[in-house]
Amino acid sequence: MPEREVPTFPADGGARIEYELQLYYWIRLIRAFEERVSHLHRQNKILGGVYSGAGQEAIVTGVCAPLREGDFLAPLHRDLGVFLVRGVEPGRLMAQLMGKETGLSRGKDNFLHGGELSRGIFGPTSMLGSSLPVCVGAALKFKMKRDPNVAVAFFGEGAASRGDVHEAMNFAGVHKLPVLFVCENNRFAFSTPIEKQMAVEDLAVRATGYGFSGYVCAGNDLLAVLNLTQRLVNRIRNGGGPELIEFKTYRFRGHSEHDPATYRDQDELIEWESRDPIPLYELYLEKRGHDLARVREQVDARVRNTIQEAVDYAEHSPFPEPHEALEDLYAPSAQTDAAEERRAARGARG
Amino acid sequence: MPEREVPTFPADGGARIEYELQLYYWIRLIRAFEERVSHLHRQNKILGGVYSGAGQEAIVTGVCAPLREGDFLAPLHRDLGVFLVRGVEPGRLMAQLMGKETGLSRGKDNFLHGGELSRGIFGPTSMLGSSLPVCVGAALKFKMKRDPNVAVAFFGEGAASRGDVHEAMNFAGVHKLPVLFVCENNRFAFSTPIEKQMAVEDLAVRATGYGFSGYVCAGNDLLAVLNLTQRLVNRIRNGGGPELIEFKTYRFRGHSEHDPATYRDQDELIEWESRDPIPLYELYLEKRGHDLARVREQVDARVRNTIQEAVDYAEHSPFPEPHEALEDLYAPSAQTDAAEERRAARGARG
Amino acid sequence: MEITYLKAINEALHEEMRRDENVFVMGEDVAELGGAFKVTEGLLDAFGPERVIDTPIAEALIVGAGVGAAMLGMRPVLEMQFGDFISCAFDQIVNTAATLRYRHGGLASCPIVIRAPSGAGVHGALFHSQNPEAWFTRVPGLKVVAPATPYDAKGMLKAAIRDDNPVVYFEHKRLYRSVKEDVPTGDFTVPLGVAQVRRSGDDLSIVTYGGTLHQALEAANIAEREDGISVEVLDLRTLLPLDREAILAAARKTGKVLVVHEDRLTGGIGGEIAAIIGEHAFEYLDAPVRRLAMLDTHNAFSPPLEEFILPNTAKIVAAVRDLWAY
Amino acid sequence: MEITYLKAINEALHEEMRRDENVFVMGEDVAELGGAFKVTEGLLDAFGPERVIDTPIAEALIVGAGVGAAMLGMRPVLEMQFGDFISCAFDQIVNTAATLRYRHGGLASCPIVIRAPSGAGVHGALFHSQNPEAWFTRVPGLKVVAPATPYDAKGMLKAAIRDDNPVVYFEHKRLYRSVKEDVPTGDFTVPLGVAQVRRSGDDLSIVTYGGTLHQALEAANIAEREDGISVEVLDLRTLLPLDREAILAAARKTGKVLVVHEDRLTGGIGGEIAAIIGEHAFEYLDAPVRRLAMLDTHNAFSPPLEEFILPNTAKIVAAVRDLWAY
Ligand SMILES: Cc1ncc(C[n+]2csc(CCOP(=O)(O)OP(=O)(O)O)c2C)c(N)n1
Ligand SMILES: Cc1ncc(C[n+]2csc(CCOP(=O)(O)OP(=O)(O)O)c2C)c(N)n1
Ligand SMILES: [Mg+2]
Ligand SMILES: [Mg+2]
Repeated sequence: MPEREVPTFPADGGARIEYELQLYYWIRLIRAFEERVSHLHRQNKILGGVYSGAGQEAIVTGVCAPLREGDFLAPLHRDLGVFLVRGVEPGRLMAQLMGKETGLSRGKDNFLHGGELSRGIFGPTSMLGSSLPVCVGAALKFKMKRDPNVAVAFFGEGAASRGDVHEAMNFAGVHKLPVLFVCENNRFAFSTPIEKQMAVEDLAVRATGYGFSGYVCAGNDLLAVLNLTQRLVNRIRNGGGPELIEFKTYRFRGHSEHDPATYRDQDELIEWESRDPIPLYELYLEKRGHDLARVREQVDARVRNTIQEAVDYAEHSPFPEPHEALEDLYAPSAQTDAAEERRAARGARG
Repeated sequence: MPEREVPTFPADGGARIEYELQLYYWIRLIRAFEERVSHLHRQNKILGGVYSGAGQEAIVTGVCAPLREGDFLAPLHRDLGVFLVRGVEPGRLMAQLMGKETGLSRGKDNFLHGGELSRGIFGPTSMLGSSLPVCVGAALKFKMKRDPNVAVAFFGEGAASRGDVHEAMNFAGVHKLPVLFVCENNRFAFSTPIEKQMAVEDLAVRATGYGFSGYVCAGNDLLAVLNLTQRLVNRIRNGGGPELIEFKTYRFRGHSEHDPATYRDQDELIEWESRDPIPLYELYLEKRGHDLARVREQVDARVRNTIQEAVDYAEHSPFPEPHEALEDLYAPSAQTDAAEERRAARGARG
Repeated sequence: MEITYLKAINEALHEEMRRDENVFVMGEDVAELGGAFKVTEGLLDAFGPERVIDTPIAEALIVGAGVGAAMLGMRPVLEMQFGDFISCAFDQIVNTAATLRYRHGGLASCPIVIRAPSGAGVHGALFHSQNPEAWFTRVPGLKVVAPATPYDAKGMLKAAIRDDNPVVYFEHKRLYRSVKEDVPTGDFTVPLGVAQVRRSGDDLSIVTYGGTLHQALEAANIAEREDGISVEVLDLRTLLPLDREAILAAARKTGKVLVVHEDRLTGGIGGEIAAIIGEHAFEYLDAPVRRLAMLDTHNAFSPPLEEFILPNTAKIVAAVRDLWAY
Repeated sequence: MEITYLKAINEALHEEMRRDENVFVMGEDVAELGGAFKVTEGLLDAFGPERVIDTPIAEALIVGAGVGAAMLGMRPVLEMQFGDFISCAFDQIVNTAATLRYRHGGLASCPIVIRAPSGAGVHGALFHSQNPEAWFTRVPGLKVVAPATPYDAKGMLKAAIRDDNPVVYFEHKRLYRSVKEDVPTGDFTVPLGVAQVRRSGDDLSIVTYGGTLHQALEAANIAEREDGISVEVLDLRTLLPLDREAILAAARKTGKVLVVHEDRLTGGIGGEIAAIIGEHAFEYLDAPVRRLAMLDTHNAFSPPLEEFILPNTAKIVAAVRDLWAY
């Protein structure tokens, strides 16, 4: 399958309109891709944990859009969209979810732990919050090497309670590193509501304690996400040091496919469903003068095709060979090879 | 040696004057005790690491003074004074430093890792910051059991960078626990100046991110320390939830006895030496109308005696027996004992 | 009554909380949700939010705060949502908790229980399948247990809660709903530190615990039926302190020992056990002590990979035959 | 030139930073102070504050940020001020770093070195004396080394820095200034994964590493001189991956093996080694594999306690005699 370019965000008017349609494609693709994943999960074709990002697609789309090749991202477990927007082949992503050889981790792990370094995407461990120090380290490299790049660390408001998050933000502040901290505050960590997680309304205030600024933004409003992110990413790229954005959002589905989420308030859910980022963005496209019905039709088809291709690709991909479980543990290295040789030589002698 | 009562802070005038003289005794005792420790260290009579709190005595004295029996404290490694003010036998403390059987940990560890639970003092591990979750757990117990007690967590501005500190403060905020966070900001973590540790001037601002208040206070001013602490401790005791005080102070000596601290600016040191908490407090006693020369003479003698007794006690105490290294690992327990019996029975049978 | 392994743990929690008001439960999603696996189900309703506490995602805090409360007389039962995340609380366990009594000269205790759902074979991949026990079995001051049956799960959890020392309690996720047995409804405890012979045999001994006990028993039956090999199976139950007498007795009895665990081979507790046997039952051994364990890699996700690296009944049977043929 | 173990490490750092501009050093007090033990002395002057970074007290950050930089081509050398504090970075090491390549399907590498000054016998008590190596030798994806001589300290640090995998490098504090030897000034490396016979002998083999190597060599001389026992001493040098061939060769040669380490007995790497020998050199053994290690307790402070629990030359001599007499 052909590799796509990492997208860059166009500044001028005409290209921008084109790009805004691309944004619509992405936000729709993410939603549909995840719906298909959920379906495949029910069919037992996807075996591991699956965490829907439905309701939060505007964040990943709007944050990734203004990024460039060479930027570094650590997605949250709900951020499958990061992979799609950054141009990872949908088929390989689907293969990853199915544990196939052609998946990002070649079947070693599932879901988003694979990462795709060629697209600047770090595959986080499950340990929430522990990817923030890594992101900060990537940003340290950018600073040391004068690279014009930005590292983006996604995390949930739940993960924000972990110590690693504190250590990472503090260090980023001290060294004014080019890192954007993106909190997706969806008001729940699994079943635990925000009131049991923190005693403040806006997590963004914590940035002050690390010497940079924290912003609060409507996370379901793609344009708002995009505009704020673009502004801050530019500032960071120009040496302005870290920034934190807290996106207010909501998880439309359960924590994972297994979770009926009965602990949630139905009114709250309805309230937030009425802030669905997709119709909100469609409203914008209409105001922009697009013929929405036509746009929809085109995008529907494109999305359907892409997903079907991805599923076909993944389903037709082989599982890894059993012995591959013992591969990819160590990078080959001059030293190890020398050691092997020396041991081999000794073996031959004695 | 006789045990002393845990002090309580008197509200009324006459007793207060008496008590203020006691404060003077403590602050002088701490300074002198540590000087003697330093001397004994040079004589190789104290073998482990020794971390002087010189310059910071007003903080421990002023924070401990308004506390009560049953309150829980986790001292910083520089807070030998906490033990003295809380009424731990100076001889046992000295024995602890010398690794003697009569020390707090019976020779198991040195310096302040021993703790003295009967005085509410937790013996922290060396891992900086890790005592804050413990303190918060003590506060949780107080809240659950409706105990009218307060937990006090001391930490350096250096330790504040550790993740455990964040996790602890956040939880305390969520549950409005009766805990006072006491930061001794002495501007250095070993050789590392504050600018390399955090990008903010006042660490106290971080409290805002956890839903409580942070205060900045002159840490070398015993009266200021005492007044603020007393006010906040009362508030906490009455269910007001956690508070954080950042005391601005300075380390008069090196990080440890081995450290000449050549990395410090001499002007800065002189500036801070001119804020020595002892003469500052003496000035207050004079303004209060005391005959300072007489007070000094009395306190000198008392301090000298106490310390000499402590040294004598410790020097005459035996070292633990070698096999004691294998004791105190496990609490005896009904279960274990049953297991022992069952094993013994089985042994007898087969 | 016949109950599952999961239900047995849940019952133990209910009963202990009823028995002792100082027992409380703390962890992520343990209250309203009843835990990711429903192990703490019903506790919130029965004991209220003060004693069943949903924490933020902060494993170091969970354990550290547990220690603080325990020092003052409480008996916290602390849940790691998955045993894998115990790495995030590592320092609090191995330093703060394990050395607490020691550094306080014997004058403080730390009666906490850390419940850690562990184990593979449930498509959990790298970070929802780990068997972290051997990180802790080398730390004096801790006790480490890994019950394999509903009866033990209940009795040992009760014993752990009543124990005045920090206990890390590994419960195997695969067993939650897959094993059932009759468990008394009333109060009983299973002492910590005592292994149990689950099957008597004369030719060869399998030493195991936790998830692989059931595979080992199956394998023993197959080996007896198909090859006439009489296999003893010892369930360690407690991993620290080890029941050395029981291990040595099993080794001396048959002279041939196969140690089986789902934890990785290298650095798993099997090495310690083999070393103990090799040192203290040397004269009794008719064959090398063999180990069958997860291969030295991570918990790979894809079914063929997971199948390849984990021990199972067939692999145990093969190892038994091989050792028998020595 | 004859240099100390400490100086050897320092030289390796200087030379590697000069050789490769992607090498940088990060940790607490490593810059202006030159490290708590002066291991990083002179680096700040030579390479400036961008490549010699004083961090806040945040071990998880130090390792995690190292991983991030390493993924993008840097070669960070990360210092734990004391090896004991490695517990605070545990998750980042065993999960983030060790599984990095694996979960990225072999398409990412993690060339970090974590330097951890470890070891007892310096009045460091519970939290400045630990030997944490066996927590890491059970984690595939990591390499773990513990050089015992200045030559190896230099050559193996260079090898570790050039290795594309995460390496935990344990340097024994007691050796810093107490051992000296001729070490070439120029560039050389000592391959990871290869043990070294330090003393040849026919009657009995000691397998050891790190701090106890020197005691073992002394003990071997005493046993030879006083008892006529000819003792072979194998220095493991790398603890993960173990040089199994060298271990088995030592066992097969003499049939009597004493494993010695300063880490605790239970759960120390000695158990793994004894198990390997017991399984793969079974027919060659004339006696049980014995282990001499720190007793199963914490690193007690008071001199009589510390003396009692740690291995030393006299205890090794006694163990050699005892095993010889088997
Ligand atoms: C360190 C750690 N503890 C616990 C978990 C289990 N866990 C997985 S997702 C989750 C909730 C995460 O909440 P949040 O960070 O807000 O992200 P969200 O799922 O809401 O997007 C929990 C507790 C984990 N993955 N890592
Ligand atoms: C987790 C951890 N990392 C490193 C150390 C080593 N260390 C001991 S004291 C110290 C500096 C502490 O600074 P601060 O917290 O400001 O307290 P201060 O010594 O200034 O009173 C360091 C780095 C430690 N004890 N614990
Ligand atoms: Mg959330
Ligand atoms: Mg300080």
